[in-house]
Amino acid sequence: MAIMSFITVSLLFSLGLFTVLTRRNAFKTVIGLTLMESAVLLLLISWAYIPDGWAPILPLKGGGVDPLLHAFTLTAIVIGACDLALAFAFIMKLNKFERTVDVDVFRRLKG
Amino acid sequence: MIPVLRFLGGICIFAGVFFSFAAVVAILRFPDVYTRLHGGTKALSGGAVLILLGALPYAGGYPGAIKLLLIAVFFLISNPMASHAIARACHRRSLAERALERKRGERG
Amino acid sequence: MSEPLLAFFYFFILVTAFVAVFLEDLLSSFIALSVTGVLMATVFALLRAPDVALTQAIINSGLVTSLLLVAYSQTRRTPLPSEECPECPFWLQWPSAALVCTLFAVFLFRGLYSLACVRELGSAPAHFLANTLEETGALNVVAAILLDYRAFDTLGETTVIFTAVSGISLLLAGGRYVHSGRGLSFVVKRGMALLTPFILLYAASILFLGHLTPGGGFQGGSVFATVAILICVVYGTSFEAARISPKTKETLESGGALLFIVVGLSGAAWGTGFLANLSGPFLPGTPGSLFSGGNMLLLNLAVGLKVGAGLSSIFYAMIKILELEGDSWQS
Amino acid sequence: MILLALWGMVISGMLGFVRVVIGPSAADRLVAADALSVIFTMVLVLLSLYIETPFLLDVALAFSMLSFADMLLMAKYFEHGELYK
Repeated sequence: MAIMSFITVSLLFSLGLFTVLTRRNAFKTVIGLTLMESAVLLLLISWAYIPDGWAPILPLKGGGVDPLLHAFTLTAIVIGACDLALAFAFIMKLNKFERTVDVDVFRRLKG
Repeated sequence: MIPVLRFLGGICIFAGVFFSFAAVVAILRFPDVYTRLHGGTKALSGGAVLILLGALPYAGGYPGAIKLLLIAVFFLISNPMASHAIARACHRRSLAERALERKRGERG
Repeated sequence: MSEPLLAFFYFFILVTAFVAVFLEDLLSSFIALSVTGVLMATVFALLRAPDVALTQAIINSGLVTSLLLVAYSQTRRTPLPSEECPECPFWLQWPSAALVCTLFAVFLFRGLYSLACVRELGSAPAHFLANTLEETGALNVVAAILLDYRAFDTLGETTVIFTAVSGISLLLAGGRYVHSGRGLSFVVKRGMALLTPFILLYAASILFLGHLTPGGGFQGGSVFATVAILICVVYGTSFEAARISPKTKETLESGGALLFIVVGLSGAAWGTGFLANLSGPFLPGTPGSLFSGGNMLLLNLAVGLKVGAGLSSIFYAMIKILELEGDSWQS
Repeated sequence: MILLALWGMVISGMLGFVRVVIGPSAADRLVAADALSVIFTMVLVLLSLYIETPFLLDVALAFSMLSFADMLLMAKYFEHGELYK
């Protein structure tokens, strides 16, 4: 089971990386970032799973899974949503000047 | 009593799964947007409510059963609204696009 | 635990992610991306993480879609010129990127593979699972970790949300609101009037029962923000601005932060430390009832106010018109 | 038995996703997304019965509400071309 999760995580992360590297549309870049974030969340949660564990809500009917990683993941999801909103605000602001969402045009940011 | 209820619930669940599968086949096979919407939403609403009713004996106690009933009632109100909004949006959009095309044809 | 089911879900996640990346039409890739998010939530549920599954489902299908659609409809997309770049040969474009990504995936998998072992609980999670009920009085261990053991982290997280809200307001300042009451059709308006109280009640139950069942401040606050967005979409902006003014949102957000700080300082005033719970002035209550878990109820309320007001004011800042002219039928 | 029903719903979801991929117009994809939201709510419900965790019904309820919100947002975008009117 762990091997399966690791394969999925590595494929999903590199798919997001490929998107960020090659797509010229800024929205596609954001989609790639989201995929990379999902891969990390999936890694944390699949690492927290213990075979035959129960959800960490008392009273437990047996052994439980790791609640600490669940707390970390929860924080990461909310901060990821804020990240996403900030990325969209940047895209909208840049789009106001350049009239496009092509990342190749956003060259003026280069120092 | 409980085994009989569970048997009936199982029948309901499988009927619901059958209806959902039929709805998906309708979405795949029907020729245009409105027929797809027709096939998809109605059969799927029925299938969802059947599954929720069939899941009642398996829910294990009344808090779960109440939540299942809440989901069913919510579906019965919200799903027709969503499909109405989608159908109306498709209709308005196609009208606007047709008008745009006609204007373009007049101009050039 | 059904391994074939999990394998199928993983396969489905990869397929939807692939489609979201390689589909040309952006609206369709948004739909595919939201399907990916739902599948992630399902996998989290299958891996026994109901809290995380709830958060992922709420954030993914309520907020991310609305922000995506607003940003997408607010941008002007002149078609991308696809001319060949002279100083950048063909093999340096997607083939080399694919090579780099394949190598990256291989090495990432190799590194993760060396981690694979028989998992056991560490000492800290085992302590949390065994002693949460005596030490905090809450039933939901994840909420107890977020709001009692690591409450300082949660304060930092609300600060991050506050920073994002102020950054977005700063970036998009100077626009103009369009006041309009057009909205959707009559059927949807009446139906929303029927459904909104139930959704709000459910959001409140997520928020206030966060220490007993999955949920808590973030999830409840996100549902509140989604309801505000939905009211704005269904009834038009002028209705939303009249009922829930931006001033009210600001007040609510500051009130949430203030409540958090006051609860924290009350522990300090008691003499046991910032954000002290049961060792401070708070009572454990009977486990399983609403008033249990010490200050967790108050902290959930504070975080919920902060997140709900913050996320809905993000949406309110993003729907401002940045440029006045232009047609809306670009796609 | 629940597992069999779960497999049926998941395979229905996969088939519905085919329409999202091949749908000639955006309207077809919208219809398929509407169907998929119902199907995944049912998957969550059946999953909560299968792994005997009643808290997952909360997730299903929240997801049914928010996917309804999603559909209204998409319909509004599709009808008017923007969300802010």
